[in-house]
Amino acid sequence: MAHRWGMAVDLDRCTGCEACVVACRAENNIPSVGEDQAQKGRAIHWIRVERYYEGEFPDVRVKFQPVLCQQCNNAPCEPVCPTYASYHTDEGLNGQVYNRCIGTRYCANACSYTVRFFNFFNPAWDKPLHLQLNPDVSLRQVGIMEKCTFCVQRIKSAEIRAKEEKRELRDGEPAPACVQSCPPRALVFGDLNDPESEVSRLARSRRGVKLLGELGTQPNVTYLQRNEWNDNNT
Amino acid sequence: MERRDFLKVSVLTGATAALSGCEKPAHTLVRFIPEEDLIPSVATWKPSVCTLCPAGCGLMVRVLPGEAEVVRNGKLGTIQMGLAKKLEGNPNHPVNWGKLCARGQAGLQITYHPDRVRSPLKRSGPRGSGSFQPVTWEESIREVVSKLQELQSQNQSESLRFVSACLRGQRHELVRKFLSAFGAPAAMVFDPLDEPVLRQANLLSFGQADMPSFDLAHTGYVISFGADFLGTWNSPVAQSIAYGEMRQGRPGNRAKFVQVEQRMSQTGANADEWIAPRAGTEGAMALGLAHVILKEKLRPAADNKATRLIAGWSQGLAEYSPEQVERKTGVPAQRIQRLAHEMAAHLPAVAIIGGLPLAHTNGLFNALAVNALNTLLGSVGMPGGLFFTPQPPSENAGSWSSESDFASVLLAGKLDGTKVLLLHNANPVFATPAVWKVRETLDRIPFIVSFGSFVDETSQLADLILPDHSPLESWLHDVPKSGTNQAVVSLAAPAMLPLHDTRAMPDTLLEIAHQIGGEAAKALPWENFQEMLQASMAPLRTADGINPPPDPEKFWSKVQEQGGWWSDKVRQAARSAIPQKQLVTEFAPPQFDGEESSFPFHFQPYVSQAFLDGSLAHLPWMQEMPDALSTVMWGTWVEINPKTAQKLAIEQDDLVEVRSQHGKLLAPLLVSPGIAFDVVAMPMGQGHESFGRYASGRGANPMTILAPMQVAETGSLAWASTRVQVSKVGKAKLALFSGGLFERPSELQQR
Amino acid sequence: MSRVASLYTMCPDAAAAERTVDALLSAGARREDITVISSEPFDRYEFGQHEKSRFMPWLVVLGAILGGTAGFLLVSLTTKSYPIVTGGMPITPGWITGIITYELTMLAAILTTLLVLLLTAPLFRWKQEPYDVQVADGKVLVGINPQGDLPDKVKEVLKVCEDGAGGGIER
Amino acid sequence: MTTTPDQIKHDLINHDVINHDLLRPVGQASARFFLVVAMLGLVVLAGFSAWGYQLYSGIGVAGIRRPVFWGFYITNFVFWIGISHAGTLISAILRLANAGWRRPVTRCAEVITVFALCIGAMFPVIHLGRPWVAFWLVPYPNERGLWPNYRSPLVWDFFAINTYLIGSITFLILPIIPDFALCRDKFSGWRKTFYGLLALGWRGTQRQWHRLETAMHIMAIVIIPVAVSVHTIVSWDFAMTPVPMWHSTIFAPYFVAGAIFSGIAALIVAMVFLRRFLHLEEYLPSVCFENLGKLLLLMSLLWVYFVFAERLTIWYGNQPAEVAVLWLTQKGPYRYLFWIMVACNFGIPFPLLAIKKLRTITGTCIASITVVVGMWLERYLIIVPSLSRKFLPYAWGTYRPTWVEITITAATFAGMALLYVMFAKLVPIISIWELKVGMREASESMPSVVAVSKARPTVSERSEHETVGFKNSHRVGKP
Repeated sequence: MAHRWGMAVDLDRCTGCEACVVACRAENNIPSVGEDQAQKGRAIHWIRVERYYEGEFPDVRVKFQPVLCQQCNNAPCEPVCPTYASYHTDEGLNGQVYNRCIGTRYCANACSYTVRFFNFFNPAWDKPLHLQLNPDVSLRQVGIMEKCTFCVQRIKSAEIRAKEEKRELRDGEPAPACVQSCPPRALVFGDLNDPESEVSRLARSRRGVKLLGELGTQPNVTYLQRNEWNDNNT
Repeated sequence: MERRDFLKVSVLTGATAALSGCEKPAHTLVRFIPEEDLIPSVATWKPSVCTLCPAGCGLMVRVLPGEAEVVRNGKLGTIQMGLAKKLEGNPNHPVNWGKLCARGQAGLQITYHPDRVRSPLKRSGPRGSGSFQPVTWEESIREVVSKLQELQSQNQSESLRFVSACLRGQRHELVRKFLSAFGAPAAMVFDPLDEPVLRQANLLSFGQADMPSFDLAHTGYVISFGADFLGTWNSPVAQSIAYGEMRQGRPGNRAKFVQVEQRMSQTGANADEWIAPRAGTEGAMALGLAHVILKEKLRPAADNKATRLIAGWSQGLAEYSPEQVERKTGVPAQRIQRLAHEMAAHLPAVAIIGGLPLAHTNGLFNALAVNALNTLLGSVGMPGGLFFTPQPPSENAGSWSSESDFASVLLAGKLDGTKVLLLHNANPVFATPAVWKVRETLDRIPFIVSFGSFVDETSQLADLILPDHSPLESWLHDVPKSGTNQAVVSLAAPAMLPLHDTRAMPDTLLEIAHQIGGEAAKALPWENFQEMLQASMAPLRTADGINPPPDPEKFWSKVQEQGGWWSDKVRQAARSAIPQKQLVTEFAPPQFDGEESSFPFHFQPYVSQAFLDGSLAHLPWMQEMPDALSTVMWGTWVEINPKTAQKLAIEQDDLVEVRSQHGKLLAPLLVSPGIAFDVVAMPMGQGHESFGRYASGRGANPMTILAPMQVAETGSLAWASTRVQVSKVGKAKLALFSGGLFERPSELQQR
Repeated sequence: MSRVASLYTMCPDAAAAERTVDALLSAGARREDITVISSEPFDRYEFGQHEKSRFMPWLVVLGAILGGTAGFLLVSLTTKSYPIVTGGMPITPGWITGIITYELTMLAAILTTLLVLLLTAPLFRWKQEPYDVQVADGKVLVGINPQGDLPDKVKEVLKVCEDGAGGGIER
Repeated sequence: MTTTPDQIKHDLINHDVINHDLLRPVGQASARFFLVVAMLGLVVLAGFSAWGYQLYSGIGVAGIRRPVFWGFYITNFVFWIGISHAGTLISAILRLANAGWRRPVTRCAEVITVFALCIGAMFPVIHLGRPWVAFWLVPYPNERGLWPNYRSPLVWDFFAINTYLIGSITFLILPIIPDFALCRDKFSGWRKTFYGLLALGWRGTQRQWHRLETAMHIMAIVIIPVAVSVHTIVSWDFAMTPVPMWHSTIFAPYFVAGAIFSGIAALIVAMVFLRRFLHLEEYLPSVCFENLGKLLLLMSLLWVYFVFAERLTIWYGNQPAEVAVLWLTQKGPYRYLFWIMVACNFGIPFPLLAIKKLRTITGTCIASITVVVGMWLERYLIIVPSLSRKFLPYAWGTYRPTWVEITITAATFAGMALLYVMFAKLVPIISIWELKVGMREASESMPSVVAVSKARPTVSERSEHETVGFKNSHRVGKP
């Protein structure tokens, strides 16, 4: 049975520690754009931890919300691409084929979550920082749109390993870098087609909601809302 | 089989593809990745240890073959070697169980940093000019040795000084042995991340001069006084893992978390209830809670070392009735009542203190008060409470006490006689108040040797730089002091060959010792650090009580495989029986430098999520990581409440001058809802003069304007007790990653 | 005396041309042999009415239909001949096929119009007799291509219309 | 036939005058002309160098950023495509409606279309991240094993715009052929051969005339739906995406109306300049401006209607994301631009065009200029605010154009003017033969004894032709 990769994000566990953000940079050769470009809003973070304040001092609270590509089943970014650079993979991911991309940036406009990032210039790494680059992930040159891939290269290698060992993939075996690193285990990754997998279980949770679900994009990422503490919940 | 070979090939091609591309990615073969065509490479994973903060997490390093330009016996060339590609947590390590924080993962960039010191350097210009010329290891070591022998010949051994961040494990042993054998005073610790006040308090309260650990996973109620325990404090990864369990790990049982601080930290942002008392009154608030619990007999009255330290405890803390506490702290009496009841109703409950509350003049009292509260809650050494990490048999307990605090030595003027200063992994010039005049003091020292990998503000003053390997290139040994309830010894072999002409600091020290000869050579018989480590692990072979004990070679390789040794059975930490001076403390209002009239704001520097005390500001990943709350990248900022900003008629992106009695700094203004009206907060870490291309000349350093206030009893820097004034001087531009502050903005906020 | 290539006369205006043509016809000239050249269209005059094309629109419609079909095939067939992984997403839904088909229909219509005009006008025939630059001044040229010998009557007619001005017998 | 001679005389004079007046600009070039060309040329050159700089150093030198990935370039794209609706559409409608006053107008209009379209079509390429692979949009068998994604509105654009371009070029060229022939006959030397070639061997036989007119008729019918479809599809570039205030059904008609609106405005401006600098006062009579002015007024009202309908719906629907954008444009940082736009598209033009006394040539000209500005702002305000306020507030952003974008934008306006001036030098900007037809028909339709008396005898002579009867009634019935 084909996989359908999905993620569950437990907002009650997320502490806003940004471990996922750096894990993603390290895994996916995301270039650092520098201060000037960052000021222009051209920094690239495939996953970001959104921070929303609630209330005013002294009664302030904050909501942290990690946002990455939601890998929509009904993705607005896919149909608008004139060259099939953004396309739907058989495992339900919103794939992005970098060298099909001609840089219309249409997909980025269409994306309701603003999780697509554009290479405004050719990325450069001051030697020897380039030695860190991950050979599994291709570099993106100027004019190319890039985005979270659910670390498709990690999924792939897990699948190959499983095939060599002549077994099925274990639940949670392929884990994107962000999920692997997340200290409070706020991020859970797995196969939504397997009803027993942890991610399916969480996706069914009562706390589960889809980000901007009302838009009908049918994301494969489920957000578990934060609980409020009340005296008698023990 | 064929498949494997195929994969291996693809690794190499893949690697070279990426490498050749580094300069001009336009010319790289950008692989089509319809993921069906994707061929991942096969990596080897090697254990290592994270050395960036005192937590001491275990690492797994992803190593892939690649071509690197390296220097081998003086010649530059390209070789195929294993290259570290990514750092992840060691899944079996009892501190971080496979998880890793943002900073730990960025540690990878230290190894590949373009501005690393690539070979020994000798100062060629005047001090501080930063002009050095490369020299060979032989001559540089010979120079150090001659200098040291000179000292010995003039019996001035005690005028050799060694300053470093908190060292642990065999590195610490090595330094200690070296210094004592040489006849020099014990090493001085300079480590802004260290909490000497808390360790002192714990020594007094619990006879344990260590950082505490917390069993958050099983607790029912957490109240934290200023401790950023999910971000940067103590053992953040371990605490975050536990936090996740505390929130959602136990179906139907979600503990409450209350944070008490003046400026909302990343940790406070996760609290169910956030309370901002007056600065420096946290201890009073803790005792207020204790008062209620005692008065209403919500818990059996406790009477032990910890409580006896608090004046009036046995009388039920008459001084700390909610009303009196309200007057002291500004926290409503009913609220204190309520919290006390909640706490007692949701045991096990635990109180944590760290960071700013300890950095007031009454910091020790605050710590002792919280310790007492913990005792009253019965959380000490109990599941869901506070405990101390057991130490492995190989370690001599309380090794901290053998060091002296750099600050106290400095302020006591004991540094003046120093002839030779060895500098390792510490940057006091950067992270101390300007009024301490550390730069000037060091300038007076005739000969300074730095083991630094980067020419930072302090290494700039060095006459000789003997660059250390990067952690990934070195033998590592560490003994976590907190974050786990198992005795742990982390140990790792180098994950990759050195890129540059550098040497591990322990090996250099051994080399020096051997060349000096005499006592030093006798005290340090080992050929190299690896031998020393192997020897040090021997006692652990039998520690597990397995008999017959495993064969030494097997044990040694097993330890290396799993990244260290840890006893699977949970132990209680052994209390060290250190005689304590009797002291009884009561609440004394915190002292502040500067008149409230002219300096209306409390200045609260805080440990930055990205750079800690500034030791990571040179990593581009950290610079470009948006700070969780401010979402600022590549910069520093001054945080202030919107209402206060209105009063001062300043707004976001104004360049403001923050002035204390001891200096001023300029930084862009950030308006943040999560901060008290009378507080101005600022992250540490930026404002480096010299720390590689990514950090130098960027932002401002809050430490420079701090007043030389000291914490009572301990003498360490009270870095939260400076008052400042704020005024607009111009315009600036913050690189923010976020747009809106609020999820459902009202019409007004959209403008 | 070379043989007569074409005979024509310049008439001052359409009316005169009309009269000349009528005269020629009555003189027994064949309508197909008569050419009337003017610097503007005289669609209200009787001469040249037989040149009106009834078939042109139908050719265009035909072209449009062909174009539409081509468009439809372009979308529906070629996408199938380039099977792209789309994870089960439709490659070309009907609505979209409609859009492309529509555009190509229109394009074909335009091109056919152009083509038909160029071929049937006919254009691209340089050096054609008879012609006279006076046409540019608004005169109307009435000429005749003699098939074999012309009845003298015809020549007479042209002569009559000459009234001295211009006139090009035998060139 | 006593009347014949003066009839002839009048005819000749008429022709000479027209030919002379309208061929004059084609004939010689003054120093002022070269000066203008040089200045415009410089701006265009600057634009091209700016583009070169962008190609060399990357699209990043433009001001676009996350989340506002489309800025000036797409604004210009939509704007120029809109302008291009001036000609073809208007002249086609007028041709079908057989409005007499169209004759001097049509060519000016059609030229605008062709050039505006060329300029507009450049922008999708300019704004690409990797323009050098722009050809991947073309469906042709290729080694990439890829095919354009027909679901993408950009591919629809590709088809629509090319169709429209080919269509409008044809529509422009066909009626020029006879005028080329005229030039061929009127000029000498290299010009003669030059225009001779362009004339494609046009002689003016009755067959050619009839075929040409039929062809023009068909083109007029075909081009209208094409024009409509083009701006509809351009609007769908936006309406197809779930972006606040883009995802709207009103967009297609809204854009088409706006396009015609800006098109007419551009046309009026162009005509005013032609009239002024080529001294075509009597050939571009005020009636043209009068009538175009009325059209402009109509479109202005239509525009207000659309804007109101759109905004009211958003405001009433009150969905957070959409209202965020609404207030951003009306109360937020974009409010100035918004109200300037309203003033330019309605506030100023409405009185100028509604009040008869003000609907002079100057009046319509001023109104048109403001409209052109206003419509550019409209495109900008449709694109940028929506993108800067998408659904997740954390990802909100801003947009500031850089000098590169500004230069290129300026260059396109200069380029438009340049091409127009050059064209007016090479081709009679007013369709001479159509004008003649118009005048003749006018003179004929006057109760002129001459015409009638001239025709009568020939008719009476040959009553055997039944065509005559037809023709007869046709002509005599007119007065």
